[in-house]
Amino acid sequence: MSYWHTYGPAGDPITKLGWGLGIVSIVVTVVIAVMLLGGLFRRRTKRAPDDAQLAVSREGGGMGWIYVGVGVSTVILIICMGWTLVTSASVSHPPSTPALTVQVTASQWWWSLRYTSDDMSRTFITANEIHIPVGQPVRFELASVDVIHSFWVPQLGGKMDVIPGQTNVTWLQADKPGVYRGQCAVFCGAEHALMALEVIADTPRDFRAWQDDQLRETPISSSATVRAGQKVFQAHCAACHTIRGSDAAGIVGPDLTHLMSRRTLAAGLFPNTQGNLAGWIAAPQGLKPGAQMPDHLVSGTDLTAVLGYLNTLQ
Amino acid sequence: MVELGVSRTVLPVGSKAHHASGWWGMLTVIATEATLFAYLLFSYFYIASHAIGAWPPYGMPKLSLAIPCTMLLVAGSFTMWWGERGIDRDNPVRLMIGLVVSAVLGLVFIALEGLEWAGEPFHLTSDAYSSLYFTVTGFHLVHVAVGLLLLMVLFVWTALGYFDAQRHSAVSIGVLYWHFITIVWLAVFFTFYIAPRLG
Amino acid sequence: MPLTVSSISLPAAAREIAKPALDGLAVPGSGRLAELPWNWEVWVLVCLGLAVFGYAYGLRRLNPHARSRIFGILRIASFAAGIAALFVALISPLDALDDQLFSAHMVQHLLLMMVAAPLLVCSRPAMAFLWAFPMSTRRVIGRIWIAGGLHRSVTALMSPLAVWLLCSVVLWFWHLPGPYGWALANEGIHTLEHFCFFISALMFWSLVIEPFGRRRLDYGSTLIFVATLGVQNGLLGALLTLAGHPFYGAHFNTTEAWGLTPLEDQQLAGIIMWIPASVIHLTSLGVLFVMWMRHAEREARVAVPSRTRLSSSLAVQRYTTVLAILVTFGLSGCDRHGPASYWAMSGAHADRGPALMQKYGCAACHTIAGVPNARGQVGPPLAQFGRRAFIAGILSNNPDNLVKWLRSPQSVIPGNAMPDTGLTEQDARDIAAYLYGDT
Amino acid sequence: MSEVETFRAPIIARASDRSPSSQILKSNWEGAGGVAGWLSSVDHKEIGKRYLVTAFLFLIIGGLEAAVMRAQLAQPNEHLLTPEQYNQLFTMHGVTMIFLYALPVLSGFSNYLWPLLLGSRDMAFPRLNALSYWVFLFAGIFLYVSFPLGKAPDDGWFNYVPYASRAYNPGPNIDVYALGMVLLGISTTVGSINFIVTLLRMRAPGMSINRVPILIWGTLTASVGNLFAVPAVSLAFFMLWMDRQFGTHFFDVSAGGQPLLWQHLFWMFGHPWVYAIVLPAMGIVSDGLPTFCRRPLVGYTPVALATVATMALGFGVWVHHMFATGLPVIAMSYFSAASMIIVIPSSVAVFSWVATIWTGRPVFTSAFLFFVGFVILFVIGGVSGFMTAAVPVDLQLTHTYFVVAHLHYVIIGINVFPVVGGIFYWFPKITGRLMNEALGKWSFWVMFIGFNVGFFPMHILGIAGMPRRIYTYPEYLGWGPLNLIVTLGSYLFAIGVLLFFLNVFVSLKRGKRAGDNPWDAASLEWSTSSPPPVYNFAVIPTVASRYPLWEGRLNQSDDDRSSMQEGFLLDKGRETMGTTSLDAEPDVILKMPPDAYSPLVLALALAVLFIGALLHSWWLLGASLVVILLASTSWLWPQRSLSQIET
Repeated sequence: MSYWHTYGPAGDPITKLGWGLGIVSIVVTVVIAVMLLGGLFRRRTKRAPDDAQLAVSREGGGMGWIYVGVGVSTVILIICMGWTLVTSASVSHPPSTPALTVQVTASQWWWSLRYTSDDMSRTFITANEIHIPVGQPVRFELASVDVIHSFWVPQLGGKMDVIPGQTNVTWLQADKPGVYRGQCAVFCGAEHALMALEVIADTPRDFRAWQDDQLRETPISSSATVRAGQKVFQAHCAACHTIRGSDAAGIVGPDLTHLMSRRTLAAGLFPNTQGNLAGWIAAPQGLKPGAQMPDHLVSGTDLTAVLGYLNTLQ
Repeated sequence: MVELGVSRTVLPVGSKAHHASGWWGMLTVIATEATLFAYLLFSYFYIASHAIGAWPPYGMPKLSLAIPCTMLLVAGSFTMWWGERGIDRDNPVRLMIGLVVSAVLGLVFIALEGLEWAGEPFHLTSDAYSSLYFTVTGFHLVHVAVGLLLLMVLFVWTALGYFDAQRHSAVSIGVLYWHFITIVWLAVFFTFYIAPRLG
Repeated sequence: MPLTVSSISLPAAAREIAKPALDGLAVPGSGRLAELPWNWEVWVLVCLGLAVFGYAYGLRRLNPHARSRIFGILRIASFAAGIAALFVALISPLDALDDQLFSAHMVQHLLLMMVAAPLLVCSRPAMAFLWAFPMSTRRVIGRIWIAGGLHRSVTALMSPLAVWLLCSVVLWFWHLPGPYGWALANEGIHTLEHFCFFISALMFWSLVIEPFGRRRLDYGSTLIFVATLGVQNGLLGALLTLAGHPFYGAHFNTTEAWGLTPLEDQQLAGIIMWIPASVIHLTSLGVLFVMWMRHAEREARVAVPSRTRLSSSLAVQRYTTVLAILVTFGLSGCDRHGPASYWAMSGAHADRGPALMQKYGCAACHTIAGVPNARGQVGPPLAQFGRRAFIAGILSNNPDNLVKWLRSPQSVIPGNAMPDTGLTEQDARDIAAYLYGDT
Repeated sequence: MSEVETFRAPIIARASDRSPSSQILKSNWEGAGGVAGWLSSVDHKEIGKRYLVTAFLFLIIGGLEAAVMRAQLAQPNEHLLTPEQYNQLFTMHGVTMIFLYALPVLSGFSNYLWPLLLGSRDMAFPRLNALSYWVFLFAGIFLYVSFPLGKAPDDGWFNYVPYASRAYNPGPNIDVYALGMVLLGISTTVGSINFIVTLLRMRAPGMSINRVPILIWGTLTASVGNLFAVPAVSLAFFMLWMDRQFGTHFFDVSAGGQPLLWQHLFWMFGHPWVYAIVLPAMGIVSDGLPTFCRRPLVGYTPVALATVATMALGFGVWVHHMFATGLPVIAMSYFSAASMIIVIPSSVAVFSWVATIWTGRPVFTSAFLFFVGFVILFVIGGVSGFMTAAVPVDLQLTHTYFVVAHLHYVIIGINVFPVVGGIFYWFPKITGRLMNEALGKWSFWVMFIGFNVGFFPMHILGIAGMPRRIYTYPEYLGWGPLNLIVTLGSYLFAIGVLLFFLNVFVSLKRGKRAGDNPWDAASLEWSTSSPPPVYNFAVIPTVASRYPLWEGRLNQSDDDRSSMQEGFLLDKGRETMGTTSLDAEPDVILKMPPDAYSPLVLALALAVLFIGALLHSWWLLGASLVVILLASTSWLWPQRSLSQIET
């Protein structure tokens, strides 16, 4: 999450400016501190005032400090202002027109992602894990279904609020493959702290492969245990979750079609391991109190069955 | 013995018209109240500027009651001004007439406004416009009601003989508030009834 | 960093609504500045030319001493700058651009109201114009000014409350989409719009800048006056900037040639109205504040002797408690507040006033009731002196200040036209008593 | 005597607190003793002290809340609190510190000091003053009764909709906040009105506008700011309450409302408010620092102008709290620039303080240390604010711990440090005893070091990406160690504050006797006894310069002499001098009201009104309205003793 360094043109100018302003700030503080200390110890009066020291020294003088100080501050201010405006302009538009648009819909407390394409057959939905191709700007259209959230991937760029009733637009670009963590930045309720997301920058070829993968519907498995698991899923989970290629088509929770391809669970809460997944299905309210997903109290066998089914969602 | 002298300046004792702290106090009250209405009207314009579809959503607000309302309040300000001039000239009866006439005009205003409310095809919870309409006019109505109370109290005080040409700061202060109510109405009237027609 | 949703093009519905307004105007421009025409409209040129001529001629007629004293190089320069701003606003291609871009229109208004108007007010044009006429005409003008009631109606119109209301109404009315559309559709109404803006701005700045050095509003009230109008301006700018869709149908078709959507154009206009205008308002607030402090400083310095005398009067009037109380009641029974009564107690002889004023030559410059042949026109008439708020525009009107001023005007306002006449303290008191007596 | 006098030539006397004449004054001004006297008192000194004590109590409560939160955050994945508890804690912490501590404590100073600084015997509206305090107290209690029930406000102090709307927050939590804020707004507004009219009317003769102390400028500016800002927030909270309880649609996007309208209204208020809670504190320093530097403040006029200009700018830059909400890009660049301009008035103030220290002969007292510490914290808080004013940088920094660090530097650095310094400075005036210097220096160093250790790392945490308002964080992000340091530092800071309170308690009983003017300060309050008599001044002083008690030591001409011992006596009942608003010439002899219960009754009725609204108990609401009407009519009834009538 640290943005000491950023990895793309949406963030880099900001980081430079941030460092610049930071250094200016530190220098200003140090200079004033030194002047202050100088003033303090220049003609220090050691004891508390007694009658001998009651003389008030003088009335006028010292205005030079204000003139010079304010003058210098103003010059620094104007330089910083100019730099800010230039940076502002440079990050307001991507260097080239983004080829890819991702519609991000935030809700309490996870992210739904819709990869759009002119070719409707290449449009698909996923959740919480954003894959983008390295070196290309990506446009994000942000919408909220409930309260205000904020979309923020610090290592790639500044944040943009997600506000119900309006679609805000932002863009990001990663110049280096890798995983960049993001998090909701505006307080949005009980689990605001646990509303993260990940941006994974792939090489264009990997990205293409990932896209193709996501477009695939899940095959209907022949294994009996898997089918049992699917049944349990259909009974308990399908009202909220979608698995393309099955009857599950709920839209309240994240799309789980390719659940097992994701690195994390429950909006970045923990790594996607069998244990975590099982624990999450069994008792989400203990892990993320207040989340929309209820404790189902599935039996051990049901749990294993569902896990078995979910494991096929590669 | 304390050393004493007498100032060569003779000063009025106690509050008196513009010397009264209450006068300044009322000015500051009016400042903050006017700001309140400014924010209300800002909210109206802000929501209007984001409205999808026609604005106002229920067609142009009807002027048939609003214009008489406006005239009533303006007339009320004039009668009050006339009444206040009466007490300047040591004529409490004229002041009392002014107070009564202004209060009656205010009452009719409230009645007409109520009539208009009753006749609207929408209610408080219909949509953002209706919420704004009832809230803004409601805020103003409350101010008129407070103004009426003020006029009544002033009437009683005048009847009790508390005021004369020299001491009537309470009257000046109350009248100031009454004028303020009129001016606020003009702004509300302009915003809700005139501005959409000029849109 | 965001692209905003607002930059997405405007809804078709809005275009549909705006249709009627688009008829007959709103021809999309070429989008190139160089192709915009200059507006050499004859009557505008004539007006500007007359103004320049009148100002220059008036200055020429004045003797050099008066010229440098009343006008000075700064004021003349500000006149030139003001005319230049008018020229840019009304004649340069900006005027043609304002039919196309709301933001350009806003720049034009800003130039008219916030640049040209204050500069021109600073330059004291009325005085210069008056001097452009020969003496006899000036007299006639003066007579009409006073006798025709013009003076009184202008004074009423220039009352701060009236100006405040006028400025507010003008501001909000002309920015409503309807009136704005009419202005763009009809050249006559457009001229009226600019006239309203310009005149209201001139009135506003006359109250703020006080071109004749006589404040109609004390500094505290001026601060409130500027701040409240500035806030209205800012709020309107904010609304334009933050609005969800464009308001002004006349610009729907014309902005694209300039690379802006109508909404972006409107946001730009709102921002121009909001920030640069607010900076001008804030700067004037700052300047007024500093002037206020200086004024208070000067005022206090002049007023000090009166207070020290107030306490040293104890030396003269030492009574026992009983006596003091007796005196108190005696006074409170018969006396009224006011400079005249104040003065009546201190042993000045108002009846000596007229003769003294003859003797010291006051009558040569002032018109003074009750003083024979005192019909001077150089200084202000001295009728009803007790009702004035200020002496010489800077001292608050009390007897001590008046005496101070009469005895030594040059120490109060160095370089002003009233000479030190060598009045003695007693004579000055007597004259002051006489002046206060005329109420 | 049936005749009420309308005009009088006031008596001028030479008198002090030891003169017999002051006995008459004392009997005029002293209220009844006991509980009755306590409840009905309208003495500004009494009210000021109550404000101070109440505000410090809220500071302690808010501090305890913070301490619990810091325990939760000290380590990753801590489970001390549930998310709901944490959310209520951080909300109440913010609400408490910002609304119930920061402004009221300054109101306390101003209430206590204004008449003393201005050379008057009370505020312009003493009863309104009492009302303002009682309403503040009841609003504070109103906001807090919800806390033990677990229904406290939980959407942060800026309470963004739609999370605050009923659909997402069905409990009474937000209603309590909404109504409590409207109630508190009444207190703030009447308080502000009182300050403004006091300034316009109640200055000692000769105290022209260019001679008032900077604290007066600060509080005046804050009051004017409040007058124009508070309606915005009261309205916003009222609309929210309507939305929640009556189904209106101001913020409901599905019926044409706008969630962003909330943010606009809130920050139109919120930004000026930030200045309202720092400008008077800056005024405290501008008045206190010169005393210990043994010279007048450098640049009085620029500092006064900077005070006013800061507030004026503050009204135009609210949008910089909303840079990430998708506003037009062009607009934000302008706002960025406009916000940065505040650097200029701030630097005027900073260089004025530095120059005052540099050209003076500093005396190192505890109060002085706090003032100097403040200057450096002011600079840090200022430059971090400057960084967040740059739009692109703000898009990273906003909503992170960087902002949390910034606002604590502002509120603790610019409010708490001057306030504590101010207590050290005026404690001898208020109580007649000096505070313990050694303990004072200890508490300064503990507070100063604790504060910087506790809050500086928050900047780094923010840059490390830690969002604000999160109740927990995973270990692998590496925020743990810094959070631990923050927690320890803030506890150290809390210990420093405790040392200060300890000092107050000890010094109340055992402090050295102070005398009238222990610091050899220059302003009017030091010319009367410590603690000041109930009537403040035996005679109304006459002022001839900015530093009436230093006259003769500065190079002035001889006739520039203020007069503290000789002046208007005004002893026929509760009287003080009303002066003209600009030049402070004597204008009218003001009759001040006697002690009264009506403020308390009115405040109680108002509180009941709001309780009725909260509980939807319309009869309670109606009954309290009737009481309010009766109480205000009796309040306003023209009284012969106030000489407002002539029969």
